[in-house]
Amino acid sequence: MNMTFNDLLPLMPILLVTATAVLAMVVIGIRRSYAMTASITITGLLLAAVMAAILMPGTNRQVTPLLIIDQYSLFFTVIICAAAMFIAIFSFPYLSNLDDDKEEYFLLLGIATIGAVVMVSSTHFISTVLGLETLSMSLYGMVAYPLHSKNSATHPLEASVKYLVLSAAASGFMLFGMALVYAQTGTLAFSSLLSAGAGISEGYSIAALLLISAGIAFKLSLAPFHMWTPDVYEGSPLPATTYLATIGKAAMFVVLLRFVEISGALNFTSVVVVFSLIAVLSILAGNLLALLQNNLKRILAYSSIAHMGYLLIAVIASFFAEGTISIEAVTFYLLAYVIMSLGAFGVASVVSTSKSEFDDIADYQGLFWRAPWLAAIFTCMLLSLAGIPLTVGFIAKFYVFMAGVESGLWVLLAALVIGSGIGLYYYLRIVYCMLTPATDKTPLPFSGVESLSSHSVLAILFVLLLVLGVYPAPVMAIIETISAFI
Amino acid sequence: MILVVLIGVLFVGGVIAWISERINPDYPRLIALVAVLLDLLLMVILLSGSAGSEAQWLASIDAQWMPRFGISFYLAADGLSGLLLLLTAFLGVIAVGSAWDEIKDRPGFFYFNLLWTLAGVLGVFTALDLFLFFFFWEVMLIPMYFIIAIWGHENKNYAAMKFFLFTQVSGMLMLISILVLAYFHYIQFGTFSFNYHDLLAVSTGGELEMWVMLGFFIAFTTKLPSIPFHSWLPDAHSQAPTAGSVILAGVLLKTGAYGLIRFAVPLFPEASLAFAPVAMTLAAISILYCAKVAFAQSDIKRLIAYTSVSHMGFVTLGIYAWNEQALQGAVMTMLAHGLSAAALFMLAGSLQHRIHTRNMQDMGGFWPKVPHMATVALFFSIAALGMPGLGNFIGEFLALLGAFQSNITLTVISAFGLIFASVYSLWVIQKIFHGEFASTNFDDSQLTDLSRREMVYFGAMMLGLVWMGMYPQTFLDMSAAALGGLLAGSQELVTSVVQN
Amino acid sequence: MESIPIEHGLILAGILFTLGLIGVLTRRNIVFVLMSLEIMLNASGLAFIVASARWGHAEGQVMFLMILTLAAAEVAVGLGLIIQVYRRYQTVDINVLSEMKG
Amino acid sequence: MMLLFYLAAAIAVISTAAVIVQTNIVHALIYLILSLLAVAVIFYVLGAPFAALLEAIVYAGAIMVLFLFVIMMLNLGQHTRDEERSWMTMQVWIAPSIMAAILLAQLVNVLSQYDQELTPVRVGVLEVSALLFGPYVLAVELASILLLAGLVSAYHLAKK
Amino acid sequence: MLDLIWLLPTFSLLGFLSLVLTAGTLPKRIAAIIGAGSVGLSFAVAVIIAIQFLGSGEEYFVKEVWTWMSVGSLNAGFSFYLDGLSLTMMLVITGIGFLIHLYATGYMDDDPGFSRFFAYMNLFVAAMLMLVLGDNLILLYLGWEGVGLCSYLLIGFWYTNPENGYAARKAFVVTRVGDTSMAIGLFLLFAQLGTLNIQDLMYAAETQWAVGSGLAVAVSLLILGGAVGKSAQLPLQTWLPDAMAGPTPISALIHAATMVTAGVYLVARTHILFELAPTVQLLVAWIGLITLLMAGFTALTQSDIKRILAYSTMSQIGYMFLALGVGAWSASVFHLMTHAFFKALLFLASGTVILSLHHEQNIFKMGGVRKQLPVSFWSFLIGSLALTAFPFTSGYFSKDEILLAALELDGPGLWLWMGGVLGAFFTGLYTFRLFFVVFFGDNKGHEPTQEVGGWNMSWPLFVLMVGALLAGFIGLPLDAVFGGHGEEEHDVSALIHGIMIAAPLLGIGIAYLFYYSKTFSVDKLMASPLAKSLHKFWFSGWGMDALYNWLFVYPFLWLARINKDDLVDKLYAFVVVLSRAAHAMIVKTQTGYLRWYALSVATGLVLILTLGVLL
Repeated sequence: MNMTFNDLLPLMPILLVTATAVLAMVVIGIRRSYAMTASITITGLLLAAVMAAILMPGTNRQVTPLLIIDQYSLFFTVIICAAAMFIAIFSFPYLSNLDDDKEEYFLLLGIATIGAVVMVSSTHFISTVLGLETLSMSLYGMVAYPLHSKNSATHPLEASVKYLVLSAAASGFMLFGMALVYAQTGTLAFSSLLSAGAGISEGYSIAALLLISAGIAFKLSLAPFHMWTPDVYEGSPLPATTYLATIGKAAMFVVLLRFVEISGALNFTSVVVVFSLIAVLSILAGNLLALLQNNLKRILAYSSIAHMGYLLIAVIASFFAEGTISIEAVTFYLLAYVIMSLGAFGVASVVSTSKSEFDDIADYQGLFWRAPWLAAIFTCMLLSLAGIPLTVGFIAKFYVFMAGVESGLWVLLAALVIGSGIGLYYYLRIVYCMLTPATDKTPLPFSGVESLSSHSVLAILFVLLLVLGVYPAPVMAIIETISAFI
Repeated sequence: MILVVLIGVLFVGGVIAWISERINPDYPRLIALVAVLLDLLLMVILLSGSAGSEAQWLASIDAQWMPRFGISFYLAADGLSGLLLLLTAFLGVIAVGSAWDEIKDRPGFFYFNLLWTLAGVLGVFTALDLFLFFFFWEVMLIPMYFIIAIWGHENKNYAAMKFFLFTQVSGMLMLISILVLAYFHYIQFGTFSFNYHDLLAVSTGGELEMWVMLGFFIAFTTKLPSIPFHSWLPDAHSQAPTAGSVILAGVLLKTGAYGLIRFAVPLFPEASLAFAPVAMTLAAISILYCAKVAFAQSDIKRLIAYTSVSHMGFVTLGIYAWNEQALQGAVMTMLAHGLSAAALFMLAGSLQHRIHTRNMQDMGGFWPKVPHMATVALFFSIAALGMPGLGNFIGEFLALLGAFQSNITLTVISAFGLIFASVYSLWVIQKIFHGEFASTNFDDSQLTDLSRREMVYFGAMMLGLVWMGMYPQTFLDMSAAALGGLLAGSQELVTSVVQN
Repeated sequence: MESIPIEHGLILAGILFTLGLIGVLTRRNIVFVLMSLEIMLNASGLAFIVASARWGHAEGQVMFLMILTLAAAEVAVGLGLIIQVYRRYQTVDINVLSEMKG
Repeated sequence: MMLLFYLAAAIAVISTAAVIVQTNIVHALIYLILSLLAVAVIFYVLGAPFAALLEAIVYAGAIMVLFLFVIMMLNLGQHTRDEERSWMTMQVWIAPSIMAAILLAQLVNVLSQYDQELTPVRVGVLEVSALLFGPYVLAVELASILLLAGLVSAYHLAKK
Repeated sequence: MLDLIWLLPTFSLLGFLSLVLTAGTLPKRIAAIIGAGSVGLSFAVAVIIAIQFLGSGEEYFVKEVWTWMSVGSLNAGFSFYLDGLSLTMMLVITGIGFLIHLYATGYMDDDPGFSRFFAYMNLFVAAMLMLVLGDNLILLYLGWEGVGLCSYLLIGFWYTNPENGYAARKAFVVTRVGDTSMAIGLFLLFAQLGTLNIQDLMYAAETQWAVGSGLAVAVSLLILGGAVGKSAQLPLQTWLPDAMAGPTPISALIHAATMVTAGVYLVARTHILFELAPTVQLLVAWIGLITLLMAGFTALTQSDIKRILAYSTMSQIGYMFLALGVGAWSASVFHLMTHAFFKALLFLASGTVILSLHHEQNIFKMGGVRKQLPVSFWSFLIGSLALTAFPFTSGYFSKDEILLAALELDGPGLWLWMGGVLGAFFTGLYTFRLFFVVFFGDNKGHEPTQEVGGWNMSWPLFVLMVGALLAGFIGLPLDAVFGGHGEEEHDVSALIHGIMIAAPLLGIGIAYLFYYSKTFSVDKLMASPLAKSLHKFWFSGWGMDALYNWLFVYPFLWLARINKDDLVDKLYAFVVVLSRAAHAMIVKTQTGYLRWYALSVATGLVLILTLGVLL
């Protein structure tokens, strides 16, 4: 399974992203230019996304034991690269007034994207760990990025330390679990745990699985491993939060999906029970925590906890249901989640800069009348997160419901209903806040540079949100095809 | 195709109305009026064109939407839908009228929401794909939420939130039920389908059927509303601007009843039969309990809201009696209540517009000041208490008459609602218009009689009610075929169950 | 060579892992926390080596190498953060980092 | 050999335990290095000389020196030691100890179910590098990217 | 011409519409012409129709104007049914109605709500005609509710006084209790017999139900419920005295001559059902008897002129019920007709008195107005004589027949007769108490200068006087309706006749002694505490109002008050509180301390491991 020349083509997206990062580094080395670095990164990510999209239809290749470049991974490569590009575009105006070296941020963003793409292409522990750690390592830097700035709007240092310590501990769990799995199966590739080796009990496999699951659950901020999420989201600069919330989650979830499917983890009843418990806890805890929260980033953090819980339902369903509906559900939901989170954080990014962030709900008071365009997008994104029709979030939730119904997971569905009900409350709180007339104390809608490109990104996301919400059939067809690869 | 046009006109009209505000703040209302009038016209053409035909479906369109799940864009209207479409368009015109002077603030967005709500309702009344139905079911909520949350009164946030939460959460239960049905179709026929006709053929059976039915039932009775899911309504109604209340009471509540007739019962005939006593009990409790609570209110809009719950109880009662008279009664009650409740909310709204209070304790003796308004109010109060000769009577009488054949005890209990209705209806008239005029608690300088334009709207509604009351056959004939079809579909099964 | 029960190797890793975890949970000094994290990672590495020995593979050793890399990178970033914490708060007490909550 | 394994294991456990209870940070670091060296011995016993070497050089050597640098840089002297003492109260230990005890019990429970004897086979640097620069060449590349990420992050964070 | 029967209600309805749509903008004179004229036209048409119908010799005539509602097996048309009974009612309604309208044009002359008044009145006539002409029970119900509505509107006509409003609502709600019972009866009939057409129903009931069958009993009880509500019989009689809050012509038309007798009409109309349920029929008799006695006692104690007349109306309707109960259908309707004349006369006469005395209604503040108000005096005298069944007045004939019919009944007949006779005695007593107090003796309050009103007020009185005297000689064409039960020669002894004639005369005599000659003193009689409390008891209408207040009104108000905020809503409020509490609790876990978070992660791990391994 050594590399051959033919492997290079499927690797093109990864190579392109890598080249982008390297080029950015070189350019920084030669002459620091903020605009230059940013445009290199954006262009590179765009090329990678396009490349992945071009490759997608016919590609299905195992590139060394580490990477599997199939339609599924390419689909997510497209999503990740595009999302990373969007975040880069949001970041540019956001960071433009930072009183520090700004170029490395884009370098980190590029490297993080490499990690994420590796993760979605991985069915092997080594690539998983490397991808994950590359992503995390860059994120530590991105989260803490403005820490030298005297008047940073956030708490980057605190966020980064919390993230690093806890994340490293979680990595430890995951690695230990992987070691146990390796001890059982004798291979580092994902493989079935069902045929336990001689002298190995079921409990051993379960413990190994759960150790890995705990690590993954931490990264996905599933309860009870969720507590870092709001603090890190709040403390990070908005574009980094966005990255963490979208790409970080999506890539990790693909790993979880692949791992669970290949290892047959759900054949163990106790794993199903534990997963269900985690799902229910996440849904309830996430939504309840967000209920009366006033900090927008924390709300979105808590809501992401709940959303990961919803997604986990679909994962659990994949064991019970025949066909690929639950895989499709996960896939579509992730796509939807990335779109709506990007949109929601994007709006916040657009009105914020590194020196002053719009992170209190009250900051958005009257936005509907002062910046109707932004408010409309924000509202739609929030409604989408709440799963209201006409938006992609509804179709996504529909998928999850479908998966749940097919598998007869009534308790989980009940949690989903209750959770969504609570969720509505806090999403609507934000919407309502935008509707009420502004007071004198409300800051102006734009604290920084108004960037045309950021607005166009928002427009793209908005269109995607609506188109996928109203006519998702083509995407559904694609997802149905690619889900067969899991 | 005409159905798509009907809905499309409103969607597009809404967007244009919104945009046109930039040109001139008076344009939105004109555009909205044109859009709803156009819809009304189209509907009249549609309905009159098919008056003689025996075909069950007056118009339909079926296009693939999400083939992965067998979801199609399937709209169709039969007589039942037709009636409700007509009601919707008619009240749409009325709602635009009632907002004409009231909404000065951001009119573009207001009419956008109004038209979109109406479009959603039209969709609900015509969708025959259950996914599409659910889609529209939810679509109509959001603009309504905005209407309440932006143009509502003092406690609008609470009311709008409550409205949204109730309908959404119950809607999710319905979604689960719909999915279970689709899944059962998959199990039994090998494909997913959300098509109404396909799902009618699905037999869920057993205990599960009851649970699935309950999903629908809860969603629909929340919207209807019926005890114990009614408590969003008084808040929503009292806080909404007049046009919002008109649409809410006149049209939105009817979607729940429509859902029960079209979906909840036909899809689950056995479970519905078993559940009928419970549903009818809830209806009876709604009728009496809410009539009593209505009487205790001092906020006039809250009072009317509770009476709505009470009246919609007759609808539930009629639907679960499931025979021709009862169903026709339910449908007639829906139509008549649509007009009478809408008119009462408009009256309350115009009062509030004039004296800036809804508290009846502050009112009294308005008759000489506003004789026209008083007469109109008297008319609609009397309609609400079920005076023969007006539409509400036909509906409630037929509903009770039909219900009596299926459950005597509950019908008798419900009939007491007629007494309670007279208590609160007359109390309102007494409190507001009778007695000595006293204006100590409000500024009476604005207390003027109804304008000519308002009189036209009220006149139209009065005519409608009299028409329904004196010659209901127009409406009964329209829905007869549709209801007959629904009845026939479940009759066989029900009789076999009864015999066993 | 004599044979070693594999579970003993794994249990040793487990013990070290747990000790590392205790360190993370108890110490307030960030440097200690970081050291404890290293212990945990090292324990995982040990487990891989043990498993690798069980199968007579080199794969586990490759994984160990990767863990080593990862530990090095993590320490670098972590220590960088510690320096910043110390610079800002003049202490290495981890509890000073609790401005965000709720 | 077996004796060596258990001896090294005992040293590793004891010195690791010493790390987490130490109040003097430099002592703790020394214990940690001891522990890592003991683990290196175990690696060797298990037939992984290359890993043992790396453990000793990179882990016990390079990484720990990094720690030492930082400790010196921050000048964590006597006063931090007193501070450490004051932080080491009983109650701080209760919950973690209980948790750790349960966790350990769980781990020992499941791990002891792995009922296999192993006869260490020497898997030397040759095999490892054959693997590294064969099928796992991408891992090496990725590891370099990982280090790059760490480098850039650390560079950005640690600068003045 | 018979086909034009639909014109009857139409005229009034048009009158109503034109008055309402012009909304009081018409000059008074035109409003009066429309208001009274439309009823006059109706009367004219009614007379022509009556002549034609009687001339044709047909038993009945049906005219369907349009299909009202046709749902499944239910088929109700807007169709009119004419036979002897409805013919009688139709003539009474339009005839007396016209007279009262005419009178009202004078009586209401200075009222600002003049045109509103006539609008309501016209609507009432239209509804009442629907009631009596309706071919099916739904149409009848339409009229039934319609008259109730008009009654409500007219009682509360002077709306500025909240008490009038209260009386109006009380009237409506109390009668609605009866209406509801009747509606349920309709449902039961339809459920059992599959039609609501009256004639078909009667036929079907007769052929399908055995005498005394449970269904017949239930149905007739339910219908009786409606009848007692509308006709102010026990136990739903309490609204009628309060209904006197309306203008006096209303009291004459609605609460004396026509609407309150609708119950009698209903029972007569559905008499076959009652014949199928003898127990219920007997109950009707007893209800009539008890009501007539109770009302008689109460009338004796009242001081308000209109209330006295109201109680007397109750009492007279009691007689009609008695007649219905003993199967004397024709006698009942006959009494209904005569009663319409003399009671309308009495009310209208009292109206002139009241108006002349500037709206004074307390008889003890009147007195001696005989000279100043001659027309009223004579009207009152004739009316009173007819009311007390003075020989050869109209009341004499009708009451006579009722009592004789009661006597003929086996079993309780004698008791019913004795009760009836006792009632007749009381009638004489309270009627002439009123008469003597008002028209004789000294004036104790207002001194009227002259009788108010022009020809439009006095002419109706003259016509009614003639009617009250002579209506007893009219023979009603009811035989076909009641299957020959109508005119029968009663073969009873002279003693019986003597007693029946003597009883009211005795009453008159006693009234004379107490209130005219003052031979006996009422004050002396009233001295004892027992008498006082009895008086109080009777004065309050046997405490029925208080009883109902305690039984129904207060509990309802109490329930309404304590549950104003809707208990169910509290349930949801609790959910909100719960979620907030849960939020408050769980948000405490977000302490911001890294070590705590780490502990939570570790705990989570331990938790899932334990769960996973143990399960």
